[in-house]
Amino acid sequence: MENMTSPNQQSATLHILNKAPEHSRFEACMNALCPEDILVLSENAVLALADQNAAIPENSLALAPDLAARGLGADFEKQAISYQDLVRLTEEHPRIISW
Amino acid sequence: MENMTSPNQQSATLHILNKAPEHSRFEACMNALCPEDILVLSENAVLALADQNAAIPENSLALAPDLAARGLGADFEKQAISYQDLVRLTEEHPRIISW
Amino acid sequence: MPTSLTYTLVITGAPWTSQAPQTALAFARELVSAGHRIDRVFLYGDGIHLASALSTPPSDERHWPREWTEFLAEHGIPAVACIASALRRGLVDEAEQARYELTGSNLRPPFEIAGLGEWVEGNMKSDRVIYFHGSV
Amino acid sequence: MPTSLTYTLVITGAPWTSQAPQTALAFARELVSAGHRIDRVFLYGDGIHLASALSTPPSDERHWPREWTEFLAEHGIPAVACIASALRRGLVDEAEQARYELTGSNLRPPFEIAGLGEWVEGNMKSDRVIYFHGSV
Amino acid sequence: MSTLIVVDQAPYGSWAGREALDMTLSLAAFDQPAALLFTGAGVNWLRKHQAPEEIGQKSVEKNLAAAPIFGVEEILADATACQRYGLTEDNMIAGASMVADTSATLNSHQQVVFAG
Amino acid sequence: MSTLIVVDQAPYGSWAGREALDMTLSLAAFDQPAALLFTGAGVNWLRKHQAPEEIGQKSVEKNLAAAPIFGVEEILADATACQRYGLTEDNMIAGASMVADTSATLNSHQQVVFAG
Repeated sequence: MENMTSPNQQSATLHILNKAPEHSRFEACMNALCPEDILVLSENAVLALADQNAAIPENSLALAPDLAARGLGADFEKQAISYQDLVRLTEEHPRIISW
Repeated sequence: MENMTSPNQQSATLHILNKAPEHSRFEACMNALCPEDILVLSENAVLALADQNAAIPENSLALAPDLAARGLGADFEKQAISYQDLVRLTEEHPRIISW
Repeated sequence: MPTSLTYTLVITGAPWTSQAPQTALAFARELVSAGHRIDRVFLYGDGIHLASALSTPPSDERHWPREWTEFLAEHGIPAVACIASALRRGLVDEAEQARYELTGSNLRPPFEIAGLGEWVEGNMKSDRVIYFHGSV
Repeated sequence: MPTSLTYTLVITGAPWTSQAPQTALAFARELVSAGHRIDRVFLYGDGIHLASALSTPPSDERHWPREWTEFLAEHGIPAVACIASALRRGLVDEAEQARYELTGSNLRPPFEIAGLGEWVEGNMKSDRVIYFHGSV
Repeated sequence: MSTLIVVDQAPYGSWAGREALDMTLSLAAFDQPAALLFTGAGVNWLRKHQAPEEIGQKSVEKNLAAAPIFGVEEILADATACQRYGLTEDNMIAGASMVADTSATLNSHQQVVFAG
Repeated sequence: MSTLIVVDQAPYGSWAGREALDMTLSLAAFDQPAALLFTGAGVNWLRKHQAPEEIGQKSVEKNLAAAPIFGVEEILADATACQRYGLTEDNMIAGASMVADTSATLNSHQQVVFAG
């Protein structure tokens, strides 16, 4: 896991997104991201990493069990985080939006 | 209600669509329409009539109670059909797809 | 006026989550008025919640499970909730209650619980099969 | 390691419809392991189906309502299903059964039924409120 | 600590909008700062002259109109979505304000919550 | 009378794909012609090496692989969606065929059914 927290973590928002890239809330989330924010993809949203149309930030993270479930574990090890990592991210970010 | 049935109704498909224009299945339905098909908008899909981005066929129909519910009854009387009309359309079209 | 047709209605959207049971009921009433026969109603996926005996909406709101069962009883229309969908989601009849030693049952008659074979049979016996899905 | 924080978890997606209860449980277990406190779990909308006492998945599948209630009991975590969501959708406890003269009740303890005030209180008392929605 | 409740689902086809309104009113009832933002197809909750009795549902128009009385701070609507769906000040229910920059609105609240 | 069951929802985040597969197998069990079409995010059901045990679910890979044995006529995948999600013949489960013209596929079946 790299770049888990931004330098400016105090004011950054943690976005947790569980919608597939086709879902209208996926694009709404993309539009709401600020440069210092952290995006965690969970459940169906991890498919965004395989989606050639999805424009997600380079430092996006994704839950490893959801990647593995969808056959994407081997391809995206760099982005993968555990539930434990997600807990730590929620500790560090008082402001969290679940999309 | 105008143009309820096409001249070529025997081979035409009746499409019943209940998804809002933002839903990915809405676009999938649009892509599947053949020129002789009939499109009935129900539930959230009636919002497509008010949606400036939605490209729906000119002869599309919409359930009147759903239009009324969403405050669109007065604006789209030409497209409005009753549940009774929908029953008649299902009589006339052996091939029906509910999106 | 065409001859009377036979319909199977499949509902996959739940009440108080989707509009599917409402639209389906309005459609079903017009089918009967038009002289058509409803071979059966099949509840699948989240649609099985329509058969809950315990749904208790506020008294100034429509009660979709009750209106549906009254309609079914009045016209003698068989209605089935898919057993695989129902058991997972916590809809059980007395037989399933006994079989799995559960604390109760919550199926609203005349709805019954049976397998997907009922849906296949509806497909085979009906002139039309109409689906009522959720919209999200 | 930061000091222990207090969390409220809100689940709005149903089991066997969404993945929300599974993700929430995995997250909740890690919260407890990390030394955090879960003030309460609040079920809202379709999420109330997680509190069904009658869910009966096949024996070779995970049983999310049972796993959740075992977790809640083990750690003494209060869990509430929103009463407005629950009554409409057919989830009732014995008190509501008696009040509305229903044929049964189907709430899986230690889940309780209460109002949205429980959610507001969770908001006020917790350092973090995390939502687990359905994904469709 | 202010909470923004976001409604992005179309009216009547799902319950999410009603449940979002209930959440907002509950916060207000406990004197917690709360506001509503309608985006996407959700802006259609704000159209005047809704008649959902025809599909067996109750209108939320009165509840929305009463929200400020119950302490809801603001009812906001994404201007782009309003334009898309032909909503103007003339055909929107009273008390709702359009916002051009929805991202700024999201970032101006400490909590942002979807109902489902 | 042939039935095409369409799966357009992503795997594991909802049950619709499993329920669609069950419908297809039921038709086949009663000797009714049935085929499956995966489109949109639904094509991801066809990726090899899915390990949903990690999120407490069972894989459908074996069930899909066995579908032809049980009489399911075809397992089809929308080529555009496959390309979008990086699915090729190499990383797709055996037995699935890509179709370039999904509209033609829809129109070649008498019934077209979504599971939800």
